[in-house]
Amino acid sequence: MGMLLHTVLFYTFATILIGAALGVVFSRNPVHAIMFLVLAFFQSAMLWMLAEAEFLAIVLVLVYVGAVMVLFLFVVMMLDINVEAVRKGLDRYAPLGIAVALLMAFELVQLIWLRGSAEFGSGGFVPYPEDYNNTKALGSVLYTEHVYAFEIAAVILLLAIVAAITLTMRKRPGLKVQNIAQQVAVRAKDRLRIVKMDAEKKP
Amino acid sequence: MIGLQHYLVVSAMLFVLSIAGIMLNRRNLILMLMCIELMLLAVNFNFVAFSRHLGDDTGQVFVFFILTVAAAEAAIGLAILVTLFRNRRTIDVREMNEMKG
Amino acid sequence: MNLFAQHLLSLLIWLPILGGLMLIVIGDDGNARSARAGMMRFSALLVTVLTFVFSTALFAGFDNVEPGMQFIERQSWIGAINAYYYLGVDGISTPLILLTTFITPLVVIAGWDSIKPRPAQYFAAFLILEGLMIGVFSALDGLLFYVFWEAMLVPMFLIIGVWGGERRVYATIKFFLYTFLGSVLMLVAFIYLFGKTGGFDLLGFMNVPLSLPAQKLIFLAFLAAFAVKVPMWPVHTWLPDAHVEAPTGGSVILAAIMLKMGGYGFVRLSLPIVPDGSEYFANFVIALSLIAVVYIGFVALMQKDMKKLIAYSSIAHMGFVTLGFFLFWSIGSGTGAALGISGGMVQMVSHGLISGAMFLCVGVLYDRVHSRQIADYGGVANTMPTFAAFMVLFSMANAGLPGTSGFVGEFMVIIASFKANFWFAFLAATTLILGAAYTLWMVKRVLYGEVANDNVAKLQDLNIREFTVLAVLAISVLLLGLWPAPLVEMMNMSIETLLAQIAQSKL
Amino acid sequence: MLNYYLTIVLAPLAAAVIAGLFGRQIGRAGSHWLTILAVGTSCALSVLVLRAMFWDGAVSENISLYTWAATDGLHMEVGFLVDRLTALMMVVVTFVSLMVHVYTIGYMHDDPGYQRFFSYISLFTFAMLMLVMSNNFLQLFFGWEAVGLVSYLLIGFWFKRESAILANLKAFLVNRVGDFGFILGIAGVVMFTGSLDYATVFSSADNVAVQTIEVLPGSAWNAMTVICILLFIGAMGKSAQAPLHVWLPDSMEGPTPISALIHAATMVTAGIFMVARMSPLFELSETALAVVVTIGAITAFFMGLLGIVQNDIKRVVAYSTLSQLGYMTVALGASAYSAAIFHLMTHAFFKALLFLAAGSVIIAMHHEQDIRKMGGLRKYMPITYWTALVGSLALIGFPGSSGFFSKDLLIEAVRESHWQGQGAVYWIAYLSVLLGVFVTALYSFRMFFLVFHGNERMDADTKSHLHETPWVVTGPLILLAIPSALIGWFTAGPVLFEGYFDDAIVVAPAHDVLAHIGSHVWHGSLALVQHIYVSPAFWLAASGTFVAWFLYLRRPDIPATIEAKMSGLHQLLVNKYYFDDLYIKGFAFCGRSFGRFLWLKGDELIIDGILVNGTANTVGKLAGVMRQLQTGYLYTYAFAMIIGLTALLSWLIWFR
Repeated sequence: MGMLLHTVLFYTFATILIGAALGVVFSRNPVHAIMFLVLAFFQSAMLWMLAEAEFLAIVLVLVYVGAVMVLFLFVVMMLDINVEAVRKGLDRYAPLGIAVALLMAFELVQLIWLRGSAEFGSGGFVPYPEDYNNTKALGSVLYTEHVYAFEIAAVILLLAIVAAITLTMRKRPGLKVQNIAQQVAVRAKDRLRIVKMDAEKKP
Repeated sequence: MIGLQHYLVVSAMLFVLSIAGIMLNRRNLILMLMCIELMLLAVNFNFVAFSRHLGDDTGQVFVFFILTVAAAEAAIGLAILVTLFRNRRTIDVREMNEMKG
Repeated sequence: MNLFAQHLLSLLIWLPILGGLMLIVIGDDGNARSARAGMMRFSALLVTVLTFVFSTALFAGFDNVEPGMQFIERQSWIGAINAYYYLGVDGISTPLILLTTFITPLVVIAGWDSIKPRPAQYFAAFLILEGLMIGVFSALDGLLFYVFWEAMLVPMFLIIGVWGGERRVYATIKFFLYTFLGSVLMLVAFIYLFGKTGGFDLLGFMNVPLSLPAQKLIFLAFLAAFAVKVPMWPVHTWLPDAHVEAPTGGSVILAAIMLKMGGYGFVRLSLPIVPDGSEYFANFVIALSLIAVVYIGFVALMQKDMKKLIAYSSIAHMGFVTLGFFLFWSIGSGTGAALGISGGMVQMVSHGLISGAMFLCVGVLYDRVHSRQIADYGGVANTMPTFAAFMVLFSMANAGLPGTSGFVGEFMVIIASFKANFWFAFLAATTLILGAAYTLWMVKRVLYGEVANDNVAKLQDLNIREFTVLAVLAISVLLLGLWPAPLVEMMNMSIETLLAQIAQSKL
Repeated sequence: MLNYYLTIVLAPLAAAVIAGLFGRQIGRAGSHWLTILAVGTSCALSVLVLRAMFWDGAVSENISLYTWAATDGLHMEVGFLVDRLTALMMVVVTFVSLMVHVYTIGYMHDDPGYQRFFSYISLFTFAMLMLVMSNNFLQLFFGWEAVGLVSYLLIGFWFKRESAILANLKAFLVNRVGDFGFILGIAGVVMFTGSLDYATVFSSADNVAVQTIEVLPGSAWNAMTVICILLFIGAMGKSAQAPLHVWLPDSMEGPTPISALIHAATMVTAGIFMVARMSPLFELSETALAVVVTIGAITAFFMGLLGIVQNDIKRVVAYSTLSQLGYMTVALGASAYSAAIFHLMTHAFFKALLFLAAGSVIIAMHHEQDIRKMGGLRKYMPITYWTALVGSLALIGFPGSSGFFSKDLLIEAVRESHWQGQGAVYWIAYLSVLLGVFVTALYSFRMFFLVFHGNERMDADTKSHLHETPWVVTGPLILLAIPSALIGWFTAGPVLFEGYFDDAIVVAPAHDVLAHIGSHVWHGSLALVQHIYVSPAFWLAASGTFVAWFLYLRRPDIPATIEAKMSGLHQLLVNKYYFDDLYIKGFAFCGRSFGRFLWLKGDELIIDGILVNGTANTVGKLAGVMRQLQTGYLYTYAFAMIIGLTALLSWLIWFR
């Protein structure tokens, strides 16, 4: 791949990414925001792809776009959020917030660009060798060196599943279900009461 | 030549934007959650960029874990949000100033 | 030394604490009249009486001519900072330990059935408190001392806060913050001394040389801790509030023993560790003490609440203690300095008995009428003659009548202070007039006169339980007043050692 | 002898404890028999001790019983010093006490607090004996305060009476003012001699007299003067010398027997005894003696004047007691210690007699004490009449009575002392004791005539019940009348002039007026009585009696006229020179106001309000302001965090 093409692609993707991020922040409708976010993830994946981190790029698309973002979408659509009320007007802290954000952006860029070039050099990434397989390389360290962390991550995921279910599960008051144990354990006297009384009421 | 610094700048811009997003969308919990996802993405950018710069794959492994945990976080966060909405009929952060349900 | 004697102090500390924990674990059924609550009371009494019996071994085994510490126990506690579980007593701490073990059973008996909610926890608090107080009096390691010192606040805080009167929350917070603020500064001083000596050994603190500015600062830190506890003017205002709100037993322990912690701190820490600092501030402390005697005497005169009145009189009496302790530098050579310190110590023990008894007397009335206001009484002697006899006796002791223990300390301190300065003695002796005035005026308004109202007319005289407690106290007050020699002789050697330490500059 | 002493002291104590604690069990008769037996034993043994001292020439004994406390080189011990002074006091105390015990059976007959009363007076006897038998200052102070305590309890014996419980509080507090000085005096003694023991203190007294103490900065005062004046302040409280006399008339709220025992015969004389006991100290300070004589003279004359306007039978006697105590004090100041003690002894008999007689009258009058409502009692109660006459004659110093010897010689001693050049103070003292004789006669016989002679002014009901009191009352009257009348004849010589007191009382040769009288004037009791016409005191007493007779029997209308004409003076006297007002409305009120001021303004406002709660409030307010930052909203914290991060970043970039 040519150097120029690489550069052009990078700037294109990066521009779209920033634009998508702006869209996330400023869109008035949550559904639009999610869509922008999806776009942002896609662009990120593309950028990672450019940096030869193919595995993560794929994972990002699969996990984030495929699972997480869909979840967001579900939730947004499920909850009937009054969009206008929620997004009505900007806060009085907004100017200050924007100012701080701009200042921070300026500082970060200055730090990275001006100071950083002295330390990192301005060369590109060292390309991987021809026979390098990103997925394989990651897999080999993931299952050897980081297997412990990997297991923990798995448990965390399990935990998240359990937690999410527990949190959202609710008893519906009107719902009628069988209690089999109770049905089996029932006895005659629970159901039938023999009353002894006179045949005729005394006057 | 596209290198580390380019990626870092993109990441920084993402990060700042997500912060701005949290600031501006202070009333909508779901948007805040999205901004946090964006912020994590910015972080992941850094990891990937440095991993490539240093030629060490551990950074990418880390991103993998972050993705995992972020997914879990999103799941639980959304679950909480759903419960909250169920109980209060709103997701306005400003009305969530009590520690009790 | 046999095993019993070797671990006697530990036994005295931990027996009540463990007993108290047992009571909490077993708990009661929330019913003060149930058999279970009764069992709780009996076990509490058993533990305290056992502790007292063991403490008599301390008295019996105490060697009056040994200048150093006795009954020493020393185990490594926190090795990293050289903190030891280091216990030991001398003639200064032993009387106070005996006072503690003596008063606590009486307090348990006094609270027998006047405490309705959660009796088991109530008694447990007292048992734990007892152990901690003995710990304070016997600890020879600074950190251990500090731990006991602060831990003591917790049961007392609960006693006032849970079983107290109406404004108990205000009173407890005031009590806690006051005392805590002071003692934190003490911890700072300990940490500084740790830096100097590399350990927390109190006896080691006494030998380390310190510069004058350091001594001044350490003295002020100690003063903050002890002056609040004593309490000295002007940091005394927590005491009347705490007393008024505390249940009878709490008041008794507070007045009888917890105030003594302050005085004990002065002799055990301030004087020997920072003699030059003490010298620098001696006149300041004396001035505060004399203000306490005179000012508080006048304030006590006008109190409408019996407990408040006795609380104020406690402050005035404790003024004598601090006065006696700091006379050394004004007296200079010759006799007098040791007399002042002995007098202060005797005053502490005696005040423990008398103020305890006075609070119990008020408690007897409070249990019946549920009022502490003097105006709600009058002519109690008509319906409660036996009680009146006791109360007059204790009031006289409070006014420092010779033949009662209240006189001994005051006498010694006045004599010593005359030697220091005529006006010290003059102001101190005003307590003869003021003390009699506020105490006997109260007696007049409460006990004498025609029966004032229906409540007084319905009063029942002492029951056997109350009688026992007051009689035991009355006997000890008289005994100590007529023959204080055993107490004084127990302290003589230790006070001599102390004076030798004080006299030596540490610059 | 130690066993004797212990029995003398402890028997009344044991009786008091038993009667007090188990009064209900042993019953009324049990308690009075028990206490009388105990005091009787003490009395008998005291007489034996006195006999041993007086006739058998036993030496004085100084015994230490046990060490009360010893610290810092100061040995505080309890022990007995029994010398001739002590022996005399012991007999006086136990004898009067015994009489009062017996008398009480009649006087308190119907009182519900019968056993308690016996317990108290027995306890008093113990305390008083501890006081007089002490060999050190500590025990002296113990007895001193213990008698004060019993006095407090007995004045307030009828504790339902508001006036009684006010009087006992007043008595105790005024005594405490005296004790305030006394304990400072003791502290001074310890400071300069390092001991509390009489023997040690007296032996180093000379050394003390040359030292000085700087009470006020820049003015060095003689140590002995300071000590003696301080000790004398104690005596002023206990012996009710002006201006600490106010408690004694009020103490008459107590039952009459204790007025006789405590407030006439024994306790109030403790101050006199103490000064006499301290004669080795007082002799070394002429300034202190001058103070003593001044206070005594003021008391003797001015308190006597008050007796004239009193209408309560017991108060008249009380003021007369004050006046007589003043006489004794004057004698002390004139270094005539023996004369003071002698007068103390005779006074104990005749004043106890007068009080008991007054009590007898009060019983007969059904507890009416106003002499304006009495009169003509002579024919109803002959024994009381005659014994009261003996007492009154002894009080005014009728030739041959015990009071004659003691008072006449006392006055003589004061006169001698000023002739010996001891300054103007002694002149005035002499004049006041001399005029006091006239006043004494006037008020004594005013009361006597108003009570026993003249019209019967009581109401018909009381009159119908008038009769002589039972033997338990009259018996002690007779027994006290005998020494009141006769004891002067054969004791004046030995006690005053023949060195009875031996080493118990020390008088500097320059001050020794009695020795001078002894060698120049004294020729035996009979000679003194025979030469009565040269004594101005006799004529003054006679004229006083005559004036009383004229004003209150012959022309009862005149006193009212005088009263009206001299209403200013009369008001002054009726209001007791406004001392009570000064103390109650002045000192007590100021003290209470000051207390309230310190409490409300000092404690509540400044310390609690501003310093403690003020701090708490300030912290609270500050926290309230700070709390605004803690909104509880997540985004606020995030925002704060980001601002912090930005600031950190800025610092990193630009300032490092």
